[in-house]
Amino acid sequence: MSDEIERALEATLFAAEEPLTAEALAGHLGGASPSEVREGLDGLQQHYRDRGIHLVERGGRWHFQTAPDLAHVLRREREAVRRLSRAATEVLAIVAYHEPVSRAEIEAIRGVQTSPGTLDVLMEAGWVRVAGRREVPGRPVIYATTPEFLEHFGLKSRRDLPGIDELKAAGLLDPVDDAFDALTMSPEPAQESDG
Amino acid sequence: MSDEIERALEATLFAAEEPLTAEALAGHLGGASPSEVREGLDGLQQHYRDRGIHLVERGGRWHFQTAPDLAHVLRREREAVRRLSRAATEVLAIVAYHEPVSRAEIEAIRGVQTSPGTLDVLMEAGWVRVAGRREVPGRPVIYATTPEFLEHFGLKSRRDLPGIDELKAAGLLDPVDDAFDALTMSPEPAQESDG
Amino acid sequence: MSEDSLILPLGEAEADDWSGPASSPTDDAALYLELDGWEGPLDLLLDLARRQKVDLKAISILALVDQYIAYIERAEALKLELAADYLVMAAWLAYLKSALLLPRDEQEDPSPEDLALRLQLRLARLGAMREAAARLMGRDRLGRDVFLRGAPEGLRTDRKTQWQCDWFALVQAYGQVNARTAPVVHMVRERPVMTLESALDRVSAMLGVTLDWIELRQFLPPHAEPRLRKSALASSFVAALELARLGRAELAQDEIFGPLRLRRVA
Repeated sequence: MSDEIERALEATLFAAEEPLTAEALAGHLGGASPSEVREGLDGLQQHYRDRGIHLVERGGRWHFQTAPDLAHVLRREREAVRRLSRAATEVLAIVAYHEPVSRAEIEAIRGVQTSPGTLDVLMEAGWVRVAGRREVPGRPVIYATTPEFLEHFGLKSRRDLPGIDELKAAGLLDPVDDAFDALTMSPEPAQESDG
Repeated sequence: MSDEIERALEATLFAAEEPLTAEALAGHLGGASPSEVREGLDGLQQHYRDRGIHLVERGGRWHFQTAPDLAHVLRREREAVRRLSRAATEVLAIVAYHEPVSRAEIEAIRGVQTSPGTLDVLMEAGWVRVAGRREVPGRPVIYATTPEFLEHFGLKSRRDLPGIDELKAAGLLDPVDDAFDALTMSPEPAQESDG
Repeated sequence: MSEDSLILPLGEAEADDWSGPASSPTDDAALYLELDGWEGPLDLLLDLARRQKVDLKAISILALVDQYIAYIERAEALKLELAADYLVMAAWLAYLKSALLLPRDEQEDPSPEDLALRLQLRLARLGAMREAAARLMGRDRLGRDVFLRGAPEGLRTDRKTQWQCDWFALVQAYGQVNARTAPVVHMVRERPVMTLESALDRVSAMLGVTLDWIELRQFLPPHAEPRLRKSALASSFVAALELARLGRAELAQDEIFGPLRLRRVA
């Protein structure tokens, strides 16, 4: 680049902590006339038009900013894999088996309060969505599962979820039943571990 | 400009609050390979070579800064850079050219005691850090420079230190004892300890 | 020289900056200022060596010694307060000079030439670092000569969590919710027991038959199933204690855990 005024404008706008008017820029550049500054700014704007940064004027003040189409580059996403907590897994299961279901209903089924964050996590994971409101007093929000839920868990539809009798038959309820039997039958109590 | 990687690098380096390594840049650019990033950086550096701002590499990290010849345009409103005392500048130079180096070694070169405050000032400035201990009797602390030192003084790496190759070649970075032995060719090493 | 004021603000820098005695005239006032500015004998020696305007490798040590001693003498004449190490250096240099001038007969080890060489090497190293420092400070420095972006937009790193759960965990969780919240029915099974009342009746009745000692075990129903037997033993034992308390029976046991016997108190 040849133009010394353009170079000085470029450096000044780069280092400035806030947008600058053409007058302020002329002041920084010492001898430059307003028309020279204006010309220099036009030249710079032209130069940066297709680059990763743009020179823009807002309300008579000039500043550099990153090109709008590159916003995604400036926000970097870091993915961390985490296992769903036991509480969240239970809530997800209840939504899946009972949908659409309100928070109060979830809590009634679980027998414990559900922290607000739990449903947020499930929605962030993309497995649960808000499915409207129940038309009862208070109009509570109701929740349902998403197509991503079926996909993640390899289900063709919700009807693929095993019923409670099947669960028992498949021994999936055994941990609890075993513990119950152990407590009633054996001389020393077995310790249920439900970490 | 056509190259999308160059545009993305330009925007990222502009927006960054601190210098970035090529690896960090590759991370921001998602799919870009290290060699693509390296090429893009070279291209950008070339593009900005004669402009009012430059793309520079300091200790493996990249950032934009204003062109040195425009200092006069920018300096007036800048907060004055705090000036180091002569003692502190000498200690800094000794650390930079000899690193890692102990306080005793610094004092052997300067011929005077170094007040504890001198090294503290350099560490507070972020230019010198403790780099461990020398595994000799007394295990003295040893000092080295930081990436911020390279940034501040505009050095790509320690090999860019002014005159370091000549000093090395002239043996001026070797201890007096070694230089003395080399010059006098004495068969057994002199046993003077002036550390 | 005090090293307390290590960093000075730029504004007053020129006044405070040590500008080097080499350029100043060597009148008495200048001498005073200069001694204030030197950082020790080695520093002063280096400055004097520089004034010889030759490569540090080619300086004349003898000339240097003379210059140094002349400086110190003038400072003393002016009654300036000199730090002890300046005087020590002066004495050492005077010794070095005389040794260098003496005829070279069985000189001590180390020889004065070696000492002079070492001094020269030290001066060269200090001089090299002093120059390096000046060149370093003269570079285009960040925040003084070159500047970073004034208002960077900043980069953001968004943490996104990818949640993991599998079919088994889901279904098992549901099963456990059901099991946990299913209404619980407590069943107390009927069990054969001997109450304390019936044991009391039974034991007192049997005691009435004889005055001999009877082992507790003999009071138990002969063909009872094990669980009833256990209950009967416990009840009969308590009944025996109760009868003893009432003074209607006495108890005897020969050893710990031995058979417990009782008989009627006549």
